[in-house]
Amino acid sequence: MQRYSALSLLRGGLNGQKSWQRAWRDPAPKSHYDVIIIGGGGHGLATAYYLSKVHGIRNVAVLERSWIGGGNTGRNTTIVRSNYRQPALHNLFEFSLKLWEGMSDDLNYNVMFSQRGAMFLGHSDSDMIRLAERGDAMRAAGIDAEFMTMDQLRKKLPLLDLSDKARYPIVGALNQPRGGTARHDAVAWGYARAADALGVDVIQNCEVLGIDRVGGRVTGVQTTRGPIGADRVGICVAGNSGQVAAMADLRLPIESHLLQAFVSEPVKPMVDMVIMSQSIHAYVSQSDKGEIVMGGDPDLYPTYSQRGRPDRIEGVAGQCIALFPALSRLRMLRSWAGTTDMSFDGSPIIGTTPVEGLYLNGGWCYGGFKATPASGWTYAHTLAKGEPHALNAPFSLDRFETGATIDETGAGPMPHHR
Amino acid sequence: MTNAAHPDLVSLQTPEPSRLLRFEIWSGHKAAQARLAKALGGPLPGICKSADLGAARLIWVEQNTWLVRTSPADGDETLATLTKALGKDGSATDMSGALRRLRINGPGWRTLLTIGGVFDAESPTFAPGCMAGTIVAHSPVRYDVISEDCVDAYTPPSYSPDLFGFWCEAAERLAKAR
Amino acid sequence: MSGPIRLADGGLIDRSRAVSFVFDGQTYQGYGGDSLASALLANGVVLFGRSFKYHRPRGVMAAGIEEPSALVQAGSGGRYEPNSRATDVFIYDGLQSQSQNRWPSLGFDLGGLNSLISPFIPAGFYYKTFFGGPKLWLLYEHLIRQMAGLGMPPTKADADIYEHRAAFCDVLVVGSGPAGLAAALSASAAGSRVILAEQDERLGGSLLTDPATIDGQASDLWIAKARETLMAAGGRILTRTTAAGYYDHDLVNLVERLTEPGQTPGADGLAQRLWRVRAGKVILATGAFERPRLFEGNDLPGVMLSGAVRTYLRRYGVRAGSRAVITTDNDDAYRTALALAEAGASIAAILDSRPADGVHSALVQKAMAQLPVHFGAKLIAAKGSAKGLKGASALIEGKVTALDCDLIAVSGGFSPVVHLHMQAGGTLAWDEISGSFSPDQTRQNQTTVGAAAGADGLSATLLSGWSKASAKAKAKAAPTCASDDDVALNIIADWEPAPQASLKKAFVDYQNDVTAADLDLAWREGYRSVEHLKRYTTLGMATDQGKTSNLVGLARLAKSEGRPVPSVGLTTFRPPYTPVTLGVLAAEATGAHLDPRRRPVLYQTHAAEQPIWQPVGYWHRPRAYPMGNENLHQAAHRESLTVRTKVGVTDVSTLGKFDLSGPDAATFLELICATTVGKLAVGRGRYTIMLREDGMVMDDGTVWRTEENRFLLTSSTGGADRMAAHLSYVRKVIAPHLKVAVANVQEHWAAVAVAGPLAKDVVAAVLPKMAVPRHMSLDVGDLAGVPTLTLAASYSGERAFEIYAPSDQIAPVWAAIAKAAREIGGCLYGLEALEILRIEKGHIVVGGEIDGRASPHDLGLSKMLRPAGGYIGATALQRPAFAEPGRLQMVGFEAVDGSAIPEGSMVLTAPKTLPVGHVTAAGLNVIKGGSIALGFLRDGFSRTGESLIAWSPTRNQTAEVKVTAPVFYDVAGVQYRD
Amino acid sequence: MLLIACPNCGPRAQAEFTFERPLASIVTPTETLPDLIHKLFTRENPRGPSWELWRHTYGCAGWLKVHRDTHSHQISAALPVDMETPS
Repeated sequence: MQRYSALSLLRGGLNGQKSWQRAWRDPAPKSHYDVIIIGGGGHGLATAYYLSKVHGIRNVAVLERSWIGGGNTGRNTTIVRSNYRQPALHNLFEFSLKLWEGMSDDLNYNVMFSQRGAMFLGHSDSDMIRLAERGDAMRAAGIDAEFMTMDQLRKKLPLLDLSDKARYPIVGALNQPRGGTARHDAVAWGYARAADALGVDVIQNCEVLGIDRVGGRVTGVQTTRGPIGADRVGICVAGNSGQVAAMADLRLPIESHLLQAFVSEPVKPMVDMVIMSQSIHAYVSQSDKGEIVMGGDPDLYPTYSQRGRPDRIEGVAGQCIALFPALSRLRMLRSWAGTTDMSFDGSPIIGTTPVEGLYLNGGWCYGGFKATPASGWTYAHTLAKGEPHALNAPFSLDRFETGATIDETGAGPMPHHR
Repeated sequence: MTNAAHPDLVSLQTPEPSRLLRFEIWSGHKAAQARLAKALGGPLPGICKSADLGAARLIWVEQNTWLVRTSPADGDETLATLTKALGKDGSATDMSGALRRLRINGPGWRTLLTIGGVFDAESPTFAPGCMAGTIVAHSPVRYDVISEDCVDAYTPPSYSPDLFGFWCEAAERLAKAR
Repeated sequence: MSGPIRLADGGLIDRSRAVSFVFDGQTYQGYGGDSLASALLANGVVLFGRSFKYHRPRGVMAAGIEEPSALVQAGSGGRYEPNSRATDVFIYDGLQSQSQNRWPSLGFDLGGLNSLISPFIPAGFYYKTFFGGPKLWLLYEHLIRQMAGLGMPPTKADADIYEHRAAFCDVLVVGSGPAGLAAALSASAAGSRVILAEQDERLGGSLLTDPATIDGQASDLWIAKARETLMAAGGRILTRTTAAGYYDHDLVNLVERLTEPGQTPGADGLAQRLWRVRAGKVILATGAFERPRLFEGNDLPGVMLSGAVRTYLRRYGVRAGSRAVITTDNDDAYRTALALAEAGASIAAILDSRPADGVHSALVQKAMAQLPVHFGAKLIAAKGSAKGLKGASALIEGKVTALDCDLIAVSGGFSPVVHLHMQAGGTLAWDEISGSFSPDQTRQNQTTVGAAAGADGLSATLLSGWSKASAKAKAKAAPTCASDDDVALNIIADWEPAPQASLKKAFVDYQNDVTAADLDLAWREGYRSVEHLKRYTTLGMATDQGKTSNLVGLARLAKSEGRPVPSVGLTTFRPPYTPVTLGVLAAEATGAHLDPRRRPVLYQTHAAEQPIWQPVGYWHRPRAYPMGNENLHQAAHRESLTVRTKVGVTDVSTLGKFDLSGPDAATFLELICATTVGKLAVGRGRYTIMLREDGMVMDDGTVWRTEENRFLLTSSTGGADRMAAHLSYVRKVIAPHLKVAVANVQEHWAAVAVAGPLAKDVVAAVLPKMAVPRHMSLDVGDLAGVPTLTLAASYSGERAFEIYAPSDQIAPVWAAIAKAAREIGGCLYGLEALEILRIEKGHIVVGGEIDGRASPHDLGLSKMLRPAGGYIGATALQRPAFAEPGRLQMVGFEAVDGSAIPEGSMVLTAPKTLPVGHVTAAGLNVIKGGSIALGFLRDGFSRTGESLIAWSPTRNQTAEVKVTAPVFYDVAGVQYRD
Repeated sequence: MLLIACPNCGPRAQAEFTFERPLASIVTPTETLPDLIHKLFTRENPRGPSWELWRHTYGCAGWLKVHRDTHSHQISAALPVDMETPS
């Protein structure tokens, strides 16, 4: 793999950019692989990378029906954090955060992981107690969490509305200094390039049409580019998990919903952290290009349309302006919607399925981007060993039958109550 | 100046409090409705309809469920009348105070109700004797069209300060924009 | 050469109305109807801004909303807004505007250094460097963020307000060019309710650039008459109104701008209004964008789209240059050449890339007769600087030829505006010759007409609008135009730059500085899907969203791939069509009105006591009533002590309350409540819990049998709306056959709670004729003429009563009770005291112990569950996990050394170990002192007496605690008996 | 924003409605545990037409069955909940 560096840029500049090689090959599918991963998003590509790098399994194919990183990896709000209350979740996301901190250098591809701090605003004493509980749970697990005083908020975010005429006056905030944002496309491209260099076949425009089984055991898949054999097949298509699992006659505890987000026109620096709120379900951050990135609640009904309802965007605009009144005169430049795999306790599913040799990684609701490296790492372990790692063992497919659910918000089984 | 000259003319008025009753029919619908029509002095308004029956105003609100607005003096008697007429085919419940009423006068009420709303208040089919439940400014609201120049709006008391305030500001904007 | 000047006459501007405005500190003069761009051009201004990455000097390229480069800041304070297109700002007296993204000044911008190092910062360079870990990246990023972004951010809250309106119509017409007006007239004639939306300040669209004779009269008269006809038929005409988004079921968002950027609004204070239009049918008459062409230096000030040059001439009376070169692949640009010549400019050359042997239209022949026309010719490079063009070099008959000019009018053909058609769910058809996509199939009721549908020439455009707008329209009734106004485009698309042109300086996306060389590099590196190309180079991701660049970029990708353009695919079209002010999206639902503030009926009464308020969902409830200079904690302790020793009064009106009447009321309640309720005697009540379908506790409350077939069910304030939906679901979906009426009486009943050893004396005082009901009994009464219902229920653990009355008559009831209580040493108490009291009794609460994760068993309520089952949640509760060891079970904690137990803290067996539980609520023993708490602990039921640590690292507090049963006061329940 | 034709109130904006669950996920209290798990905790989750339960929360507070395509959002039927569900 050609090493990227300032030097390589210098050489490129001097030779008219002739020295750059392809970032990943465009191989034709082989007849058989040890492992096939369905889905060329960040999670799928990370899984392939760690399978080859950590477990030395190189005869791997990632099958992407269109262009890699085109699913939810390409349409999220790029926030990275591990400030969750439930241990199973903050342990998984903290492991992910540690991988994020080494990712650019490990992949030799700058994913622009920017640790500017991800914080939750508190708008009442009961908010502050909930945030303290979340912070204490994190610190008990060795994760960074600290309160910010009103003065720190005023200095760090001068445009935040700290007045008491706000509908939900701000009284404090819990910050995770190591939280932040990353460039989502770069994650898919970085993992694809690194996995390809280790021998993984990243195959685009190759849609899986069927999952072959013999005697209850997976033997390969049917695709738009012909049949491909495999000992183990890992589904990794969050947003469409139900569709692909149905090819193996599996009904999943997943309903496909939709989460919208939008960006403003780019302006000079205005918001220097990732801001979330305990009472106002919206979040605000500013990208490196200067666009303010805003999002909020999901659309709360099943859809694959990737077309959001306008009144949701209007509601989130009101929430963001309530937090930062100066946003009012900025203009919305672009809005988009991702199809979210809503599971019935808000937590992901990474593990085995009743079909031997068939594995599932999905159910990420609207929180999958931050988990990309840990999802890939634990799924690679599960695919390599045939059984989950300690970090993803709690996120079993059968937990809804047993009742051992992991419900961060306590909202219960209905995705639209989440 | 005739009202027509100012299509957006609108004024808000908080009428005197009244008694509010709710009754629901769960069986013997035709017979029960006939008994109630006789007791109240006229046929019950149909789906999404409202009507004056004697001194009371009846408003259809849900499947097989009506609200009865009557004067404080007639409240108890009307409740007894409803309970008797319903017999075992339904029941009546006192809801007095559960909804606060605002009367919006002037031809501009249709324009006013489009502000911050999602319901087609300007449709000619939304005529006197029609009711509609919808949402405005996050608040649940029910309209009862009294006449071409008058509509009643009901919302729970807890929502009323903010919602009626929202309509006051909107009415002022309509006046200033003229 | 003079550069741009205002002509002595001509244009549709109002020369009688002079308008003065400021740009970059200098005051200029324009006329009514001028855009900021036309007014600045009229004053000879050539340099408008700097590009995003290389900070190259940029002039104005277009005349409409597709302008990529001339972006300005406008207004000040609460009306300041960045990134407005100078072509889409109509000047008004006092307009303040500045150029953007340059330091220290537009003329001398240090950012220009980037273009010196441009070879070393090609597309995607930032993925290939800045390594060394996140700490280092934060330093690099700080510099990058300063350089990035365009305008300065606003720093003040908005000075104006915005409004939403719902609108419904049979036919919504978007665009008021010839096709749009014809369509509106046709639909209106057919009796439809019509709304016409036009983003410009005036109706007419392309007729403002190319006036014509329609139905025998001058087009501006035809336009005026069309307006009258539509208004007379009751149609609604909205100018300065953009159709920003096309959503499901033909819902279109129209953004009406009542003010220009920075302008003070009218008396109603509205800056903009958002129309949510639900249309029966939507006619898209959105016209077409002219495409630029690839040549070296095609981004220099003085290079303009040919149609824009004609617009500035015909509409604004501004001649953009005195000596022009025209480079085109179609006939339309000949109209610009002839118009310029007619306005006294000289034409250096018309470079027509089409072959010489083609059949030439009358228009082309007319130009050939008087102007230097060269076929098979194209521009190689433009030469110039921030001060404008110095000349150009062209490929004529295969020879490189130098040309002298101060204006280059460019036409790379026309792309129909298909954005709204695609947002509505539609497909596109590709025409290889003209190199353009036009609307094909539709999924909703959208119909595209005129140039947007690829209609060629004015008469085809008029006919397309008229006939497609309504089924009844007769073609022969369509408006017609004079023949010489009917100019066909005859586009033969030519994507190839001249071989001699340097691709590093041939720009595709002007605002994001994406060059043809960048696209080729991305392709070579493997970013070959159109989405990868776009995201790697940032093509089409600027504020113009690729309106002039997408197709040029796509064509280049198709050439690299060796495939036809449509097979390479298109990026998705998403709202908004053009950027929309966030303020108009929010309208009034922000700031103090973000959400409703639900006020209890006794709000004013409480406000008079100046309590500390507490938000509970949308509600605001009194938290404490401080006396003198008590703080919250002191007031709450005093209040709770008074309840324990004398009597307290509190407002419980906001609780969820439901009236269930009918023969099957008891059966229905046995579905909802997990405890036994069916056998309740009339006049009696009982505590109950309600489960979710997955078996977890959803809410708790009390059930009272007020009559044989009538029950009152109470639930928490926080869970009231969810409980109302749950009851409706069970009543109308699960058990529609039951004879029961379920009425939400939350705001019918208001309620006053009286609690304490002397509570019964207060009740006896205010309701003398009513026997004081014993615990969990009820009785009706009359308090000064107000009908009351008194329930003997206790949340505080003291003997207590809740006196219900209709909410519009509660004020005198509250007053009488408060007076009676205060006379015997009682006081008002709020939620904080209530919390202290309920913690002592171990009562659970939604949002505390009822956290959506706890089962009835975890909360120690197994014994209350109805053995017969049949309630919602019973089945799911059989799942194995609820009986396994290690469950978090509810316990009490008592501080060993008296220090406060931090609420929400983690419970550990020893320092530095993983938590085995957490504290949900912390309080104190009101009478004997000492801090106590409720919480969860793994296998808590079997760990009473164990010593643990309650640790809160975020608040650096810690407390040694002992595990107890979750009740600390009157365990035997003696206090309830008189 | 969908336009849903409420059987009582006529076509109304989606802002007045609440999606409750797929029709197939309606569970009666007397359901066996395996049936409950199948209905409540798994979904067909089709990318196409399916029957859903909605409530006209802010309109007539009634419940309706909607036959809706989860990709195109085309609604082919909206019926009162107790009506026979056509196949």
